[in-house]
Amino acid sequence: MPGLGTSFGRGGATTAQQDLANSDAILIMGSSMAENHPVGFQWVMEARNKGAKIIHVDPRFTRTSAMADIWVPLRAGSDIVLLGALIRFVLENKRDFREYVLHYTNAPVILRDDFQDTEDLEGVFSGWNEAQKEYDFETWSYRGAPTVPGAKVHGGHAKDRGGERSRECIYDRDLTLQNPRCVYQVLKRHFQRYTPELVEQECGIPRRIFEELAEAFCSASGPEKTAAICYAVGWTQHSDGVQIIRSAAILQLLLGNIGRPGGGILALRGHASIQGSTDIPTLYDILPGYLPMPYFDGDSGSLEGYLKRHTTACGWWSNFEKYAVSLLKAYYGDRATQDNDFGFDWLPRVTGDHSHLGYWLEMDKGNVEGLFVMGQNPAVGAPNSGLERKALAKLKWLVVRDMVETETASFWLDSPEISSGQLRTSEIDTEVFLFPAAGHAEKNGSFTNTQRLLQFHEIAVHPPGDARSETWFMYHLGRRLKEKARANPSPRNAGLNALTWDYPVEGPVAEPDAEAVLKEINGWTTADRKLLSSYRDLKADGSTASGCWIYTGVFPAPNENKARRREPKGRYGHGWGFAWPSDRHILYNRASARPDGQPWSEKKKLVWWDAEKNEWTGYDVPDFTKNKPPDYHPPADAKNDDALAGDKPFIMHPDGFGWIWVPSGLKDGPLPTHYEPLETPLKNRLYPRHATDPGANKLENPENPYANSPDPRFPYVLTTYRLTEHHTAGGMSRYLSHLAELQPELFCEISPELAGELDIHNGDFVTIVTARSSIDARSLVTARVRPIQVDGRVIHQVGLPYHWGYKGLVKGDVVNDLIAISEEPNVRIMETKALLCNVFRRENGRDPQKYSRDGEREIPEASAESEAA
Amino acid sequence: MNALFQRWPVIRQLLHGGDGTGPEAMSDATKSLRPRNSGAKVARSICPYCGVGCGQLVYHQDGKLISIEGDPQSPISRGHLCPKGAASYQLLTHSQRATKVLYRRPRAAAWEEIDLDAAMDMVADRLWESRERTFVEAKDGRRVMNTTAVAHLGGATLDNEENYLIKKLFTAGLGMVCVSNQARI
Amino acid sequence: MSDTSKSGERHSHIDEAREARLLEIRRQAALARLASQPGDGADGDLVPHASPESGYYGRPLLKRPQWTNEIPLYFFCGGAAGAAAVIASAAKLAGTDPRLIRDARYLAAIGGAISPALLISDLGMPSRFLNMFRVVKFQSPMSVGSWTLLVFSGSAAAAAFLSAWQRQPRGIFKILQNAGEFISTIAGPVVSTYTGVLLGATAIPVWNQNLSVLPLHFATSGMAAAAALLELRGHDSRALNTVGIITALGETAIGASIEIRRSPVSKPITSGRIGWLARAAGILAGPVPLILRLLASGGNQSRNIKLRKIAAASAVAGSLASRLAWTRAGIGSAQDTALLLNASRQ
Amino acid sequence: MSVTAFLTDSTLCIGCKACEVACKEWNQIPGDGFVWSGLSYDNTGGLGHATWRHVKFVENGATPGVGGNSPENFSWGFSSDVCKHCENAGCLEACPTGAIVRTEFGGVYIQPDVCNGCSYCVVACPFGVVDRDETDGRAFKCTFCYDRQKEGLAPACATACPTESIKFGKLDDLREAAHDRVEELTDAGFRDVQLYDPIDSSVGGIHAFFITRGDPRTYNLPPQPQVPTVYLRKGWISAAISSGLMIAAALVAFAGNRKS
Repeated sequence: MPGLGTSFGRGGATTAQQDLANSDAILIMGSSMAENHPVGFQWVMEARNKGAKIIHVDPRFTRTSAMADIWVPLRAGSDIVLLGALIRFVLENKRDFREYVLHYTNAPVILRDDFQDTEDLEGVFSGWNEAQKEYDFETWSYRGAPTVPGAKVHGGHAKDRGGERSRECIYDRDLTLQNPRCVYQVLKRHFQRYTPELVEQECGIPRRIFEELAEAFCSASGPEKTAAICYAVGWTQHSDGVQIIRSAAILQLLLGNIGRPGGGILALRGHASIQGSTDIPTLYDILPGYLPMPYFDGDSGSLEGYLKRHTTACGWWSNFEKYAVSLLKAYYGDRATQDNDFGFDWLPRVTGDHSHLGYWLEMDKGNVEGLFVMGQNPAVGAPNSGLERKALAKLKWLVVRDMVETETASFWLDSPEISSGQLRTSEIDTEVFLFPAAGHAEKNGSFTNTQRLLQFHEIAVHPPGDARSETWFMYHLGRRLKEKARANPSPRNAGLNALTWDYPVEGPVAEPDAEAVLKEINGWTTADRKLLSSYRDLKADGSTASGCWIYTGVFPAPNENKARRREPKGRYGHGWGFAWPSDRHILYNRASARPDGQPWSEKKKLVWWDAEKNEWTGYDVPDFTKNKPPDYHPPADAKNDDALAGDKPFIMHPDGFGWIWVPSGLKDGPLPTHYEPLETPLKNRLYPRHATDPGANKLENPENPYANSPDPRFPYVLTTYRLTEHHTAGGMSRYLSHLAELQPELFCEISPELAGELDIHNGDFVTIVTARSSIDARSLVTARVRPIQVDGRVIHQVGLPYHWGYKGLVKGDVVNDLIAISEEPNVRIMETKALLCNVFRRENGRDPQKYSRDGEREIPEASAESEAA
Repeated sequence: MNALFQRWPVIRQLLHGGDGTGPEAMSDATKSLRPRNSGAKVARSICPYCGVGCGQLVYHQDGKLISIEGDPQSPISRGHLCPKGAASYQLLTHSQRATKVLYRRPRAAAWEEIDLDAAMDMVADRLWESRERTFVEAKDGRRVMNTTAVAHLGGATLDNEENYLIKKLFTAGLGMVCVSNQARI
Repeated sequence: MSDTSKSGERHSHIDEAREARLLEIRRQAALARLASQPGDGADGDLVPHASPESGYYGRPLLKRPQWTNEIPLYFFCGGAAGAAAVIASAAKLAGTDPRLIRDARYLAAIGGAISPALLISDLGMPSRFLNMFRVVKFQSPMSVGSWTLLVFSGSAAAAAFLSAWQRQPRGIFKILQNAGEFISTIAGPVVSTYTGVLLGATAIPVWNQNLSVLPLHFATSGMAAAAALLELRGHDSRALNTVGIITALGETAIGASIEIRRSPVSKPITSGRIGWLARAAGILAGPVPLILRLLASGGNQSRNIKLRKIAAASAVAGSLASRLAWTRAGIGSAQDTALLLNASRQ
Repeated sequence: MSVTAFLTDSTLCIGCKACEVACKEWNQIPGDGFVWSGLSYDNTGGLGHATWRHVKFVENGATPGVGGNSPENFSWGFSSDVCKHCENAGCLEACPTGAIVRTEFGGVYIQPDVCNGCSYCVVACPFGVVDRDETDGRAFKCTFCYDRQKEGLAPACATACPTESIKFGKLDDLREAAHDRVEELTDAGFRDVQLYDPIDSSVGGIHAFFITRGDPRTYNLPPQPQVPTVYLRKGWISAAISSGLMIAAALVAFAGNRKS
């Protein structure tokens, strides 16, 4: 979560869904919240009924727009232009929450003189290495902050992305904000060209509407008011997704909307435990609690180097060692000792891009032997899924665990590649296992929801037949492997032999006790297994173990599983589940009080300093050291949290500030910059020489080709999205009659104008073609999709929901076949929200003979038409 | 006999009046009608679909699911569910659910059912062999200790405990670094 | 909220040029037959419009009658049977040919026996036909009809059976026979006419608009059919011929009135295939037999008999066809959403 | 037992169809077929034997800067339809078997163990709600979750509705609430808001009323629904006269033709 992580310190939504009810304005952008999070949307409706302005920015008029006061259609992929212009609007019109900005953000901090902006270097910041395609970000540091040469940003999800080259706790500030090198001035200059005119030209948003939007949002911010921003994958699935979120973070910091009731940035997750699966990651680049994985290069040769590199001098991450060692103790138990660096050397090193997209291309080259797929369906849900399916055929063996026979499990039997003859069942050597999985009511366990809330779900009935939980599968697989390792104590098996795997099992199928696992995650003292109630109790000497330090406190006593609590109390329902960290629902809530500790306003009070009790108190658990007074000033030699003054709410950051400027930790710049999508119909009028995000990886190859920008063969902008009635790749919806009947067929939304040009009637079968592939869909011709007028041209946009596949009660072509495998620099996510396509009307209904993706025959004439438009 | 006679609504009409639209026309089944989940056991659960995290009440009796509805106590969902959440009962009970381990041999054109334990042994063997074959302990003198030839995908739909065991066994135990899921930003 | 409306005014003239252009393209699309016909679902251009005039994409507001052809057939049988009972008793009073009386009773009895069979076979759950007698509901024509039919079938059967069993029944049998004859004569007309109310007292416009005509129509065509069937059975009686003439006159009048009082509501019975079926039925039941019977008053007996037989056949066909037409008309009528939404306005 | 009702407030409906699904899940209704209609996002078409709650989608042009919640423009309307549980219910009166009854909560309930599928209720409903399942044979419609109400539970649809656009409660309270809500919205500038509750028609008001934006007819809600019983009197009089005429005609015919 680098977008939120670098800006505020933690990679999680800063607020809670219920808190939206306290907002005076809500900007929903990069999300159709009413459609994809309907129950969460009830809080937006509540705010609306209280008079809050609801603003929805989306290329299409969706069910969310239908509930909004203002709908702002924009060209897909132009988000940073709009957000940058909002930032400029705030700065030019002095609408920023000055006292908040001065004390709680790094806006006054002075930057180095040798830093150069994208405005100076035509689209890149200083430090760009064209040959290596990466930044040396030394010049991004604060002035006077010593730096450690030679280190390297790895990007990714880790707490700091390997970025501590500078010591951000050392800085000079100019509280007048006049110094031309202070962040505030640099920011102002960086966005000077992001004018309403530019918005009109690039986003296609008329000036009046932009001004109304800006006015509505800014006038709902300040001491008496707060505004919130909600986003989802409509922002993240861009080649500059992290920077879009950064823009929102900057805007919210300038307006003083972070850490305050009704403010914040709410990242809306699409799965029950998306947040959980990054907190306790099944990701390659981090360990639980956002601790970075050891890297082959850099300083991960030894525990010492690893700790030295990631431990900050001040701020919360100065406790890094405690969390790292406690994790190793949780993993390797008694065999992890001071002498063997707590088994650090047993951990594998990251030697490259092992993300889904990265290793899948290796798989395509035949470099992967075996694959486990659990509760995911890449044959439908992953970009360029045609390539993904073909890569599956190169495996020696494949294990799929799901509640149904997914497209992934049966790629060898009835995938489009089989019917088209690109693959032959009789030639696919892959051994495939399909294990039936248990459903949520058939096992104990906890989900972490979109607002970092751990909620336990109890078993109601046993799963049918041989269906089992992943807990069961992993435990019993591990048992077998540990037996093999015991028989063969070679160095490579040392870690496996040391691995603690003694979970109690119960019942006829020997189901491991999920709560026992949660206790290990929570952590205990290694001596007497006493459960810990706070990560403050974690030690670096091996006397404590904790599987995920941010979750410590969820299971403080043998019979006290807080994720299982069901007694909500107070404004945020404390007593229902457990919000990490330490049951704090609104993060950085120290910022809801003035520097002197008193609320900004009675209306917006949340957490404040109680002078009598000498502690922070309020409606939420203070996200701050409880007894650190507001006027505390650290002595010169202070370390870690004590080095942060009493008015520094962003305690994870070494300087305690909210980061308008990110000195380290991002691979593509300290400030967001508008880059075009990897496929775009327009030139980048701001930075012609660096049109797209310099750090983005196109992974271009014959199997994963791109259109030119612009490309007469692919004149229209394609954007993909979800429907309320279905769930992602469909494994949990297309097999259910009650859901399948509600959206039984793949359709594509096009405007009446485009339909007119292409002579397409509502309901016609159309073929959508991209540089990768082509699919068929029914056309839904609707005025909810509008051509965008940018740069004096009309840009047509085409919308496609992506839920269908070749299994289930309702079938349809796989939309993700159209998407390119590409990687955003920081988190390696693909770009699904803005690419180029062409559309044709099927003459006689569905035609099995697809348009070839490079079929020159029909494509040019179609583009001729669109030029005429 | 008389009782039987009494149960004929026409007689009730004659005796007690009524135009045939009220209680006199109700059958015994109607009179004794009760909600399906009446008196059933209930488990506190959480919706498995999106990230909102709605509370669910899962009603069950004698090891059978009876119904699933929203948990009115939840401070997030206040008892409401969206269409997907509302379909949770069908999600768990629909006929297309996989309940047996299916195995496809190399080049085979069809699934075959196999025994769960046997399947577990087979998977353990495959995993072990692939790891043995492809494990790298060191590269130019520096520690590597990983295999990039066995990969994992998935997790955002799983429980925290499950993700923990996956990362612990696969990465910390076996040295698998290719571990990934849906989650990104 | 006030500022929203203010901003609304601001919107009203935002980039008019583009708005105008979009509207123009939509207008063009409309002209180019891509215009959305309400209810044409997935083959218009735009998603079709829902409007107060067309309703929700012109989707049916009412559910179409789900009756199968057994129902019109039952209307015919029941109607003829009921009328036959009347004819039988009238004939008995007039002391005419006992064979005619007996056949009329048989006709009533047979009709009274077939009718329930037809009704039951139309039920979604025939096994539950007895539930028809769970309650008595005077507000439900279907309930009243079921009970009446029960009474009629029973009495008609008794009357016919006894008249067949004993030439000159005595004692208890005599009483039973008279009772049966009397009851069936009273219930008969109800059976013939209530079906008009059954159709009329529904939400289907074309039916409830013709509420007062339907019972009369079903009465006349029932009489016509009964008389005609007896004639075809070989009874060449002046009385039956007179009935034929009277009913033919009636049917002609009714048919004419429907043709004259055309209205949007009666469209389903006056236009389209059903319209023609109804028209044909009217002609077969009215003018045709009327003319034939008048022609049959000439000298040549055998020719007259032949003509009257043809007239009879025509009347039967007409009676059957009109029942079919009326039930079918209900289907079209239920689909006419625009009419229901707007007609009911006035 | 107090009389209960639905208030479906379309101005709060987000068109998510949770009501449709929750209803089907609770009442264990089979699927309604997989047909894509092309009518906006509505693929279940309307109420029927297998759809007891149904969300209608009405599209209008969308204008930049104006969301569906603005008084100026109502761009995408959603309205969840359901059996109206009429005060004077056509189906209830028409049912010959007494399968349809008025419950103690004022709802109209089809007893599945009694209905014999005569389908007379189908043509008796002025809202086109009741529908006979041709495979099963019986007629079905919303039960108002009679089973749930018996234990004080709210109907499944109202329980699920994420935005509480479907309200369930005492008839009188809700009717009042409905009028207040319409007033509130009108004051807020939403001049096109209307309450659909044909209380002055022969139906005599309904137990499931609707707040819509724009003309309710757009959502197939008839302005003047008639309960068919209003036709009975006229009908029976005509039937009596016709019967008399039959007898008269017969007597005349035979009286004029005595012969032995």
